[in-house]
Amino acid sequence: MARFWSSGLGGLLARQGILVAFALFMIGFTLANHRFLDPDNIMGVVRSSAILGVMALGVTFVVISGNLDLSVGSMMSFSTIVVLDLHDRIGPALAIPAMFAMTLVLGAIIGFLVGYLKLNSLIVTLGMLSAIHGLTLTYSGGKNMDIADKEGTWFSVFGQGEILGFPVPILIFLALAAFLGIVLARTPFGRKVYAVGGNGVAATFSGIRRARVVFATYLISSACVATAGLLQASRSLGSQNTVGQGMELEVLAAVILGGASLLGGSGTIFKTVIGVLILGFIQNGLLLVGLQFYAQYVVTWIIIILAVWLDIAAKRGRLWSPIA
Amino acid sequence: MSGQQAPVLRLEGIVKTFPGVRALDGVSFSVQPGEVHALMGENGAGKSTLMKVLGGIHQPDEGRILIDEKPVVMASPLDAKAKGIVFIHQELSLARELSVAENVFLGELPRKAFGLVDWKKLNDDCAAILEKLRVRFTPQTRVGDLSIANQQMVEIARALVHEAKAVIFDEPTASLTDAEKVVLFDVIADLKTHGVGIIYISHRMEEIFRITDRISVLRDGTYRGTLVTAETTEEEITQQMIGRKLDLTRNIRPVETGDVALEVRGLACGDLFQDISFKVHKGEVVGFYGLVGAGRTEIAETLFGLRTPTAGSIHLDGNEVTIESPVDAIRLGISLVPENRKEQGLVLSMNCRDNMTLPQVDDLTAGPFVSDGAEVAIFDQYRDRLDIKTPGWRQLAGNLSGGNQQKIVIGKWLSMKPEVLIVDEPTRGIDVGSKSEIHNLIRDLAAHGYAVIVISSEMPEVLHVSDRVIAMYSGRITKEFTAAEITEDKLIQAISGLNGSSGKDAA
Amino acid sequence: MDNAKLKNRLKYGAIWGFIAFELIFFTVAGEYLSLSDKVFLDLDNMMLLFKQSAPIGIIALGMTIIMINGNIDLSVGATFALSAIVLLDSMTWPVFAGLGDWVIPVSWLLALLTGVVLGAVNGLIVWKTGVDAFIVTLGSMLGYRGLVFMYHGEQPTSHLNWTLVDFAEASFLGIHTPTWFLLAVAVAMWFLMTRTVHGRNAYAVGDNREAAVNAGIRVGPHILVNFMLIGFLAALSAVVFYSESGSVNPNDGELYELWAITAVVLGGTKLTGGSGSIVSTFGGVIAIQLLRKGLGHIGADTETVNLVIGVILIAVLFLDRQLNIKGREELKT
Amino acid sequence: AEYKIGITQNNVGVDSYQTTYEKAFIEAADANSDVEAVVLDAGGDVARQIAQIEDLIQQDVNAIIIWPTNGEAVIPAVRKASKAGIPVVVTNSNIAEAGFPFVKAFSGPDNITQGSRAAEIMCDKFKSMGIDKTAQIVQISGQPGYTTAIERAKGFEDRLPQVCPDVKLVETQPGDWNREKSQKVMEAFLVKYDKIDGVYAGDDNMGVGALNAAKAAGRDGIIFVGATNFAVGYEAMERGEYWGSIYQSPVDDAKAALKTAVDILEGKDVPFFNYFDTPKITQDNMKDFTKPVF
Ligand SMILES: Nc1ncnc2c1ncn2[C@@H]1O[C@H](COP(=O)(O)OP(=O)(O)OP(=O)(O)O)[C@@H](O)[C@H]1O
Ligand SMILES: Nc1ncnc2c1ncn2[C@@H]1O[C@H](COP(=O)(O)OP(=O)(O)OP(=O)(O)O)[C@@H](O)[C@H]1O
Ligand SMILES: [Mg+2]
Ligand SMILES: [Mg+2]
Repeated sequence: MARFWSSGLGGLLARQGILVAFALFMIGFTLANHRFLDPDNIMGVVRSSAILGVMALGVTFVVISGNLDLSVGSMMSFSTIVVLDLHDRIGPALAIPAMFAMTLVLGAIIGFLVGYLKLNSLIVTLGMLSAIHGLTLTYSGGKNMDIADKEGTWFSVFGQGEILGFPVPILIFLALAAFLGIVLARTPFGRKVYAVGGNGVAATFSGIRRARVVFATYLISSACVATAGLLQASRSLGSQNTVGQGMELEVLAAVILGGASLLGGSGTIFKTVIGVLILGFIQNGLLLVGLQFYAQYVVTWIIIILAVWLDIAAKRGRLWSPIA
Repeated sequence: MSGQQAPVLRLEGIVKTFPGVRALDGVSFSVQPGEVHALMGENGAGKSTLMKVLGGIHQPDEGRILIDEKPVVMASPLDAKAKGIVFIHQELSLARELSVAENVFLGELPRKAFGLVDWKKLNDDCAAILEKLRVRFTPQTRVGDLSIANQQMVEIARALVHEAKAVIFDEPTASLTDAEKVVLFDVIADLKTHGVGIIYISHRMEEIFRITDRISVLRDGTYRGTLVTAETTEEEITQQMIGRKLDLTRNIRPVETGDVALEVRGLACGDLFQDISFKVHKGEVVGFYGLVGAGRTEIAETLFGLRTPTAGSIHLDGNEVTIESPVDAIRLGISLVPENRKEQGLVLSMNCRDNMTLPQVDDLTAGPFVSDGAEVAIFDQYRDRLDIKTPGWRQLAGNLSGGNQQKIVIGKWLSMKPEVLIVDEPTRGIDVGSKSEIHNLIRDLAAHGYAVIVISSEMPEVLHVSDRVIAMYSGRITKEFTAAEITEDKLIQAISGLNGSSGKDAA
Repeated sequence: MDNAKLKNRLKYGAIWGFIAFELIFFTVAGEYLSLSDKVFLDLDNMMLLFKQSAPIGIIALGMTIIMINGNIDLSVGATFALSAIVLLDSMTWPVFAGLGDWVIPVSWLLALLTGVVLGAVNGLIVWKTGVDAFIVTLGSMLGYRGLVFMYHGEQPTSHLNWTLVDFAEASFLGIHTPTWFLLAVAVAMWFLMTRTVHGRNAYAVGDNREAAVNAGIRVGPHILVNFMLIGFLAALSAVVFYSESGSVNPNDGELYELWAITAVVLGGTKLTGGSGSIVSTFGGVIAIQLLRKGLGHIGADTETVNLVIGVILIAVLFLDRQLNIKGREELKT
Repeated sequence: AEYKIGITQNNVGVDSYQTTYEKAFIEAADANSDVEAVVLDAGGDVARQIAQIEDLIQQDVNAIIIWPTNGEAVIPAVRKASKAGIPVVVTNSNIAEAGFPFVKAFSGPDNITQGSRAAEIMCDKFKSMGIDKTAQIVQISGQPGYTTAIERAKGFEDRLPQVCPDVKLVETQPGDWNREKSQKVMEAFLVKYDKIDGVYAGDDNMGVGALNAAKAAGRDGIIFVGATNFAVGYEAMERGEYWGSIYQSPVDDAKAALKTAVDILEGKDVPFFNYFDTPKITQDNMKDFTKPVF
């Protein structure tokens, strides 16, 4: 077994286990339904993954710094509802920055609680999940939000527009991924995020302002959520209060599927993008194959575990865990 | 202890590779019953790896293990334990939230019916062991509340739980002070008379000559031979270990007092330490010596902005400063090599280079980005200077040997070119060659006008590098010596308090 | 030593202080806001409180050992639902037709067995693959839910057995049947965690897994047993609850994992493992149920309930931290 | 006040129908000086709902209105209320027959009928287009496990073959009452099936999600039929993109429930089933209906 992992193929697996897993799924689904690789379908999957993807980019920062963010789904509902409501009141040009500001305030609150007060992020964001949901309901009075003039607004460009044949949401997702990927991999700030997540005490001993770094990761996360809310609102020009509900676990699954460790200190933006695409293609592929939704649940379970297993098996160089 | 008896333990042709590293390359050696067998080698030579193979933690790629001349397979730590191998680890391997007794008997708590813990037996058995170790804590103490040295004693207590065939001590004294060392050596002597084979890993020559019978030497994962302790010399051993002669001559230098770089007046922090006043001049090395728990680490942490003083003031170059965080300290030119490399010094999941440049990553930039070239340059410089053994800068810090990890931490803070450098137990777990290199580095820094504080529990080290030594007892400075007036006796007297009992560490 | 004891008290004390605060607050606020003539602290109401805490409480007690172990189980809600289906459906299986009411214990056993098996699947995967428990159970949360739906599609599974309902609704010594189960589980778990070798090993494994491995604890099987235990308790919770209600929707038990985890963390158990206490988890469970009940008592609407629960969670955490601060001398990391 | 009435609702935060219902209920209760209402929400959790019923019994309310999370699981709790002499009214979606002896009345829409009406709307439209022999349709159903979702799907699936035996329902997937989710589901349908003539959605939110997917993919000419006419659906009908739905007002729903409870408390004779009418609404007759407020 040890031999295998140091051979050429094994080496590839070890470095890019998750990519290999991705390739295998794609081949499997294509065999099952030839339309799977249809360019329109692929474009469609990427486009509808873009919203989840944008949120996952932000959560990647949070997870690498050793925390969790379960509030993103509920926060996304908030952004969507707010921007839709403000669109008709103050116009899109003001609504968008206003919505971003409000969402960033929520992110700052979480960042303050987790970073500066050092409260446990799972519980803080779980609490915020609930509190923000309450806030959204209060804001909207429980009603759906819809833009009155759906045809006449340029607001739809973010969710529905195209540039050179590419849907704008995909472009925004990829541009943001590239930007944040570089921030994480190449800047001093990115380095600090890894250090804080890898060993917070050692980071403090190295003169890193840990609280500030954690605070910043939640700001980034909330900025991503606001972007996702914008895409969502612009895509459908109307929304329910529950639009993002439950997405927090999907987002987390994508980030982890990409190989980020919940203990912090590891993961990359590139891998998260792969994780997002895997989730998107699994859902789409299973729909195309025509499985009942509950069979999809079971298959998704198996695929998630296989993918992560393959990834860590490659990293440790053996299939089975060494734990006795 | 010669070869007429059958060896209790024998390793033959052990090979172990990690990705990119051939950690062991055909190592063979054997241990007689009742023998203390030293295993020596530079940092990263493969000592711990060899012992982990023996302890069932790693599986060897090739080679075999024999106990009482019968080949065995050590499938797991449990398996090794069942076959009579007790392993005292280099890195503390304790559950901090549990009591001392539970840690000593971890994995084999005495049971009553229905899987209940027999608390009475547990605590009694543990108390008996602790008594042999002459420690001042009880079986019920939470391990997390103990000092590192006492935690190390808890590890050592595990060796006495069983009738073992062989006991492995992997650098047990790295964080012990002399008093506890004496106890440990008594324990080892006792095991010896019971015919137990003992493998003893240490970088400290005086211990090797004091307690071992034979010495096997590893270099770069290969076996270099076995020496009989009584018939060899320090020079011969180091020759074997590093393949060249080492100049161990003492390096005493006249005190050249520059301006005062750091002055501390009446500093106190709760009941951790009180009334601390001292000066460190430019170009001077000041040693802090004291028993474990004397409060030296806490002073260093306060100077580095990690604790808030409750009284007193700190002055740098004659100006009073407030240091509220390590960020402030670093900005003011203070560096701290912390006591605990795994918890405080390193991000184990990060590579060696990134660890080394972490405190200055903001300055190593080209535009908005971290400059690869600048980082690698720093890493290469200190790797060469400190002789760090790693396949490359991409190796994760967690995969380095203990000594090499320590060197990364030292490199990290030396590369900051600090005005005031504080090093807390700087050579814990460092091999002889590198140790003298680090000592030279410290002297060298001082010669360039830096002020250096060395906190160490090793008397030879303190004596060797310091221009002045400050002795502490129970949170207070008891005495200050210049290099000229110091003797071992005076020092011991100064750190042991008046009535001979240390109050603080009694927990 | 006294100081250490005090510290320990405070560490787990926040939750009891919070419960006291809730009781006082809802009693006072209830005077002004509630329509009810009955006071909040009415004995019957408090007995109901315990009873209503049972479904999530039993699961939370099991979650405590999982979390002390340094793991987590997100699939308990789905396990709860699947065990409930087996419980109710098996009572109608033709093989058991001849048993009369004796089918009840048989169905109970089958349901409990289901829970144990589902827990074992999680435990085995965690053990054998080394994949983090969070991911494994995040997956099986989905997968087990899929199994739930496969059983009966989207239809609820129902079987009202009035003998069973009467038993479940009964009370003995003034204490409801579900409360007895909750108390029994709490005592048993407390005993397990403080008195048995397995319980102490659970702390060691969570505290320092490597040390536990080195010390020869068989960490894999140990974890497996704990997952089987929580599977069992999730099933027991289903048995207790569905004996009384007799019908299970395929999405029942959703979010139970989050509530259970919340109760455990409110009780002071650290997510990183190694420390925690059953008694405090019990406090956490009571605190949550009290909050829900109290908010209903004073007539808060849905928005407010969501807001308040969120804010309270954070507030308790904050309180807990304040109580645990060591003072100025603390190392600032 | 004379009557203290407690209500425990299914899951208020989950959609605007339920929120509007809650608001309307509170308004109606405020408007009636004889009534004071204790308004609770089970958050979709049956255990919480049962606890709330117990609490209401313990508080000695005069009547309990329940919007069941599960039509059977609440039966024993309802029995308790009835044993305590408190009349129980079921609202919006009914409980199972085994529970009928313990409740006084049901008030709400008839979801089975709604499903069949939707089938009729769809079928009539196909006939007028002349494609009722060849049409293929897909269904996007509500949240799995919810009675309303199940009953609407059942009504639709039972009725369709009776009126349009040649129309083929090729696939059903749940959209979880969620616009975004059903948009995704529809996207996959569009890739998978070249020919889709109609979409039946369990409510208009999901219907509009499907419509958005079709518009994005440039697939015209699909007939969308929903249920519970939401404002979005109404607007889409105005634009001529969405064919029809079932008009159901949460305000009517809430008022009917409260009135039934009050009538019972006042000793009036109340029929067991109190369905309020949920008529068909299509582009043709939408002028007769006011735009929904939710
Ligand atoms: N898990 C691992 N993965 C990769 N390399 C490893 C691993 N463990 C050890 N090594 C490498 O194996 C070599 C031997 O390490 P080992 O810990 O045995 O050294 P040592 O002789 O105990 O040194 P020290 O005196 O510093 O403790 C080192 O180069 C180290 O980097
Ligand atoms: N009895 C104790 N209870 C709780 N914590 C302790 C106790 N003794 C020491 N510690 C902690 O353990 C750490 C190391 O303590 P240690 O006694 O080694 O400090 P020190 O005075 O610097 O001595 P040395 O430098 O010799 O290690 C310190 O952070 C200290 O706060
Ligand atoms: Mg070593
Ligand atoms: Mg110290």
